[in-house]
Amino acid sequence: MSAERRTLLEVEGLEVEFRTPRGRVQAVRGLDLCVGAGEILAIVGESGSGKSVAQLAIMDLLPDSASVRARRMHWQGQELSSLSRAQRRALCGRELAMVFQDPLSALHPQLTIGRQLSEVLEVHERLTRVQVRARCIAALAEVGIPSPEERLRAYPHELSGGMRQRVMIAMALIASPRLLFADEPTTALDVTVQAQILELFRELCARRGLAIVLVTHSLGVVARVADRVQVMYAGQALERGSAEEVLAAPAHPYTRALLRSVPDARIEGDAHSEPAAGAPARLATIPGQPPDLAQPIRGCAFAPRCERASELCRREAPRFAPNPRAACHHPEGSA
Amino acid sequence: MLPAAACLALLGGCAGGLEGEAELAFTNAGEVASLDPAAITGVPEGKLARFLHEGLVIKHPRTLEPLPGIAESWTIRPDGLVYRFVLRADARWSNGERITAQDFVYSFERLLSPRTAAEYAYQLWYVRGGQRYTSETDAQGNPRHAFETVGIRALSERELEIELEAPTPFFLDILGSVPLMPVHRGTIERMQKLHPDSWRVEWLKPENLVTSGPYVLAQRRIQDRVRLKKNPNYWDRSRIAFETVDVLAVEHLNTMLNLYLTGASVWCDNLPTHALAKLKGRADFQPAPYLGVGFYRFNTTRPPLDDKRVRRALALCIDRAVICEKILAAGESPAWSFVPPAARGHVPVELLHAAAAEDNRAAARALLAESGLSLPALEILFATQTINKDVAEVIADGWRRELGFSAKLSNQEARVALDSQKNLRYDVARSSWVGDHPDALGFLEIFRSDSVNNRTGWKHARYDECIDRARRALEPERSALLREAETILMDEAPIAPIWFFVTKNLVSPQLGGFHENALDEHFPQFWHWKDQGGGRR
Amino acid sequence: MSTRSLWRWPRPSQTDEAELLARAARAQGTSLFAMARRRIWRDIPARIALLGLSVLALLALLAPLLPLASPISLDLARGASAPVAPWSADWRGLWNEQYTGEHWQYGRVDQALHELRIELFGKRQLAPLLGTDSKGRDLLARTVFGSRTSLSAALLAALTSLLIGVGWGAVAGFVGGRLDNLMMRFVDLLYSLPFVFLVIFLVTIVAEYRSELEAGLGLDRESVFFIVLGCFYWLTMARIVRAQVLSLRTREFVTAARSLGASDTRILLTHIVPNTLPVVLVYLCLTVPSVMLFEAFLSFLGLGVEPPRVSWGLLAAEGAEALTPLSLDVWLILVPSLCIALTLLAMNVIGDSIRDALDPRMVNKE
Amino acid sequence: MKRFLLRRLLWFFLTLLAVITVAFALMRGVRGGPFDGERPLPPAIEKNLRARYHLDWPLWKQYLQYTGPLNLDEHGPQWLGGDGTRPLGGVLTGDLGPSFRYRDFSVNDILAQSLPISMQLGALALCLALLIGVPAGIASALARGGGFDALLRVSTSLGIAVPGFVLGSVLLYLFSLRHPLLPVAGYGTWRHWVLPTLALAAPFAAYAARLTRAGVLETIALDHVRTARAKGLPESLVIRRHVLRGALLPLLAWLGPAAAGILTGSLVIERIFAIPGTGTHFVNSALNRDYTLAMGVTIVYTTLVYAFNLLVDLASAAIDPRIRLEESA
Repeated sequence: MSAERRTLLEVEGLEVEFRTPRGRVQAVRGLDLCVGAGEILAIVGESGSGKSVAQLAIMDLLPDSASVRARRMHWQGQELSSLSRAQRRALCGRELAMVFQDPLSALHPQLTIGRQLSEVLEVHERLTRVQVRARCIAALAEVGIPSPEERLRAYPHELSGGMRQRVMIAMALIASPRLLFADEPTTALDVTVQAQILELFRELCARRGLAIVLVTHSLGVVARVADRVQVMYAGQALERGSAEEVLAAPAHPYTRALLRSVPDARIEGDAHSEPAAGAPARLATIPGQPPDLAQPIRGCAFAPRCERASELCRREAPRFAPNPRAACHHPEGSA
Repeated sequence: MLPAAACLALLGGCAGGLEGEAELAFTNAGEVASLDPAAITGVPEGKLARFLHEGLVIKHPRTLEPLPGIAESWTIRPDGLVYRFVLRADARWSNGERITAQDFVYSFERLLSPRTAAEYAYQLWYVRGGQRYTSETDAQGNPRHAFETVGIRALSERELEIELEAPTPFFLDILGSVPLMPVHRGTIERMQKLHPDSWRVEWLKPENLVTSGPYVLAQRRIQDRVRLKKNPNYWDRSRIAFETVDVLAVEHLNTMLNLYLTGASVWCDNLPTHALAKLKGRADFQPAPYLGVGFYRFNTTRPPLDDKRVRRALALCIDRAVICEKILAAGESPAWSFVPPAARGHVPVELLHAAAAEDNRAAARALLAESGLSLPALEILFATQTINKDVAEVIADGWRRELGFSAKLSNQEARVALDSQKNLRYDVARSSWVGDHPDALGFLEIFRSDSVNNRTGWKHARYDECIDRARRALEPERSALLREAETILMDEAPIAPIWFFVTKNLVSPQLGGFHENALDEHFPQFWHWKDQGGGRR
Repeated sequence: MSTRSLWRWPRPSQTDEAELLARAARAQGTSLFAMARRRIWRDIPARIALLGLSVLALLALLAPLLPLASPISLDLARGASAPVAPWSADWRGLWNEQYTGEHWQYGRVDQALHELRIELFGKRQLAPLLGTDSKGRDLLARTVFGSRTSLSAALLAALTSLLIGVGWGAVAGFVGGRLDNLMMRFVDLLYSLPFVFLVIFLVTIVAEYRSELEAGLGLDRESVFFIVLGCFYWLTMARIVRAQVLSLRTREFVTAARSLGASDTRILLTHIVPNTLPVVLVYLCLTVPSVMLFEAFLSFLGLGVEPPRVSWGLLAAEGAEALTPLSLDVWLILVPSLCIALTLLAMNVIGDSIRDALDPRMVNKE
Repeated sequence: MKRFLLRRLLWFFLTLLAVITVAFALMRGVRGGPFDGERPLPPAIEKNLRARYHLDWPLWKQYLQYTGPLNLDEHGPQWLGGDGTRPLGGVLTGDLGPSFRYRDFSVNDILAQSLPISMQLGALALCLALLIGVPAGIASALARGGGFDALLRVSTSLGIAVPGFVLGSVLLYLFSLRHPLLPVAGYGTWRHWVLPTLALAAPFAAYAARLTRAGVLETIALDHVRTARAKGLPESLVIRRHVLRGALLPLLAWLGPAAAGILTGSLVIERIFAIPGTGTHFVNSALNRDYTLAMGVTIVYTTLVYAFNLLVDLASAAIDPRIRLEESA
């Protein structure tokens, strides 16, 4: 992990709150985030942990019913929350870009691929029609779509899932943004295509110095591509660090529990993961349910399900101290 | 945006009206069926035809006395059978050709010919051989008899002779009516050759129509208007006050009234009933007696209506005053006889009734008791119109209260109601009759046993005899016979007369030469703006 | 290793089983309709609309019982009089003793209600609060009695369109292929028939066989008239239901039901048709208003309800006639039009909230 | 595509033939004939009249004469006993026959004069309805739940609820009678068009607004709209290109039957404002038992309904490629 990577995005204390018929729901409760050029930061957590909402909040794509607050939200030294909505929108596509989970519904069913691609250039750059076509074909080629010139006039429903996701990526990167938010880009694809897409992400990072914030719930994806990882639970980051550190020596009990519940992951020296003699290898599950974000949470959100929970955990919210890698009163190695 | 562009284009394109405003515009009830005098059916067609065509005679605007039209003068043989007309020397068609006696012979032959199938052909059945010429046809529908057998001959260019079957005092009135107006033979035959197969009547198109009356046809659009221009070759053109006239075809009575009230029309001849009460007493609304009677028919074939005492009781028990004053509300007068007072030379014979309504009701109850019959729930049949419904409600209300039986109202679509009447599929039916010419015979003859218009199933030998003899008789015997017929009618009471019609003209006071008359017929030759003087007769 | 250990969950003993069943009985899953009902009830405008309509229906049903003037008795002397302005009314003049008791032919129920009214109120009746028409008839009474015709017209026609429309659309959509094409072409045919002729034709047929119809089926001209209206409105319903069935037919739960051996008719009735109900209900709420408008349209042309009966459409048509520079009887047109408009507004509001309530996507949205 | 059009045309002719047959039977079934009047005609004249229009022929022969390409009367082809001057006739050769009521005109004339006016009024009203309804629908969808949305929902319900003749009469009263700004009725300068178009457009504007609002609400929640925003497109472009395109589909589907509805709706408006359109003929031809005109109007109505539905199908296929034309034939 080279130190000289310039930090592109710095977010501190991000809070997102939704007004719903059931009252006010805190989807993100104080998240810190920073990512540098050419780096892949993975955010991993169960569904409902607020990982996608965080991305959408930074891209300013949340519906009106959401209210976003943050101590700092710096993009290359510029405070994002001070920009107007139109200025924030102008950044999208040119500086920040985003790719979504379900490629079929994310593409306009009634517009051709070429049209949806050239749209981005129309808005962000002054190019002649010929130049626009050329850039589109180049973009499709870069993401590995065979004979891209024939694809321009095709419609989304005429392509396969993998192809459509590649088009999404081409569309996101055509105006050469510096940062790409990817919201579970591979979840809707089958395994073989998943690997190709992840490989594509690695190449783009290396070749373009592109920063990627990759949201996923699959630790396999984290293991394959991530440089740094943040584990989120109930709207907060519980553990962060380099991919190797977090996967090999998880500091937070929640991360350890997550790793144990992965079927093929083997961790040496951990009593729980050895199958009982003769019994079929049963998957370890985490008892209990994630907290209801509509109610205020005291202390550590994971306390009710944590086997190391103490009176302190229930009373006081943990911070990334003393162990900088885990927000926990009893991190690994300390008990 | 596509719709915006389309909007502007359409708005621009809709200035499709005629060039400029006409000097005079008035509303006519809906689109006229035809401009061909032989195909005229109703009042709206008559109003328009009197602008375009002129017959041998026209009528005095107030008294309807026959006045010289295309015919300068005429003589009638003492036995009342032969009429000889001398045409004007300066009588011209609108294309400049002279109007000759042969034109009238051609027009009358065309009216009588079965090929034309003219609805008013029977107007000329008073002429010798007329009825035979129309009725008897061969397999292909051509007349079996030659036209020479009919008593119409042109003695010379300007002399025409007509011989009748029997003396007919009102024959001159008939000659003044619309079907008897001449048509231009040359145009008709030329157009027939040019367009033999089309249903379109080419000779009536504005560019082809040749007319004998004060105006010519300038433009015509269905359901919109007919624009007329002054006929430069009309013999009395100096007296015509208006260069252009618009006859607007308007269906909706309310719209007609609104057009008048906002000055877009100077005359409308029918009014929505609710407006009548408010128009009473205005200078431009002076209703006058009109040769028409509203009455109820009893189906004399259905007991107990076959007993005349029951019919008389029902007839007596109708509150005519309330109906005329409150429902019809245009100043109609209650009718106790069938022939309207407006008929010339006839003293109406009235149904036996008392002056006070209460006495009539008492007499009705007595008659019913005397007949000893009980009345089932009679059904009053009428065509779907609010006015018919309201009249029926008042009558049913009266019968319910006085004679103690509930009358059901049954409204049917106009033509279905007629069909029910024709086939005697009714108990009591609302009906009305308007005369063509102010003569009692026209009214009384419809109740002859074999007449198509009887529709009551009532047969009376003596009545038929009186009518047949009256047709041939001369005065004073003729009116005596007619009085006897009406006496029988009022005694037997197959019908119950209720009200006599009045005209419902709303006319701008500035329009001179427009007078109310019994047939509500108006001749534009006499019209002018009052302040500018103009044609006086 | 006994097999027991394979079965990790202990088998419930008899007492536990009874307790389990009891708990299962208590736990009540909330069906989509139950949730929808709650959502509609919470939607304030829908609640007002529902209450308003039920009051209207009650008024219409009990019309003969209410102390109203007779809707058909003429008071020609009075003619058209303006409604009593609420602020100026001196409440003593609210009642008068001139009830004439005239009414058109009542059925048994109405007759009983009318007699009850005579006992309760005798000659007392409400003064013409909403004014009178050009023939002096009480507009308030005519509006209330008119609501009977208009509402029953709307409901009967809507019911007809529901039965025929849903049946026709479901069969056409479900069977598909040649039969579907034929059935839909028949619908196209009916769409383009000249409706005026059809109305005259059916109305005259009824008039002709009036006695048989009334004796045999107990249908008088009025109810046949409503069914005729219904015959025009099932066409669009059939088309909408067919489209819905076409999409439902391919859904997994239908193939699942078929894999379990359910017969086609059973699938159609229990699986497919209930699922079309949300769409059907919404469209029904649109049919009822348009039937009322069609009835008004026919009344305007004089083909509407047979006098002396009265309907909102007839009142509106008569009101429209009264609008000339001479007469300022504006209320004659406002009262019936307002009644039609408010009823339709209520129907639309309910229709909207049903659609929102039953739309799965909307369930978690605010 | 051609196969689809051909099949649709074939179905059109079949439907038209079926409509003519049913309408013909319907008209002749209704009691009362075209020549019945308050004053029935002497039998001889009635016989001549019926002969002139072949009403005395057996019904099947009248039907063939009316529709069939062959002319069966005395001018028909020689092998049928005619003189061969006019062998062809009837609807299939475009001749809709004479009008029984307006004797001077053939049905072709009447339609040629009145149809353009009705179409013009209808098109104007429809465009106005779209011009008012669609933007209002979009605005109220975007301001969902706000004051404008509630106001629009009430006014659209009222717009749909008020019968045509009521609105027409009220507008007439306000703008022609009370304050003489516009002509009361009639057909001429553009000023004659203002009130009728407004009265006719109102219910359709209300429908358009409601459908657009529902369409926008449905589409705006879809993922591809979020992608468009993520691409940095300005909000107005997102709405115009990504939301509207999908939202207008239900509106388009409704345009077909609505266009036909305008024709009948204009019937009342044409009556009140005395506009010489085809609307009045719909009813009068039935009341006058003018069989040929009624049939002519029905044929026009069927053709228009079919044409509009075809246009709608083609347009929606153009907008949404997933709708394959064959399937929806």
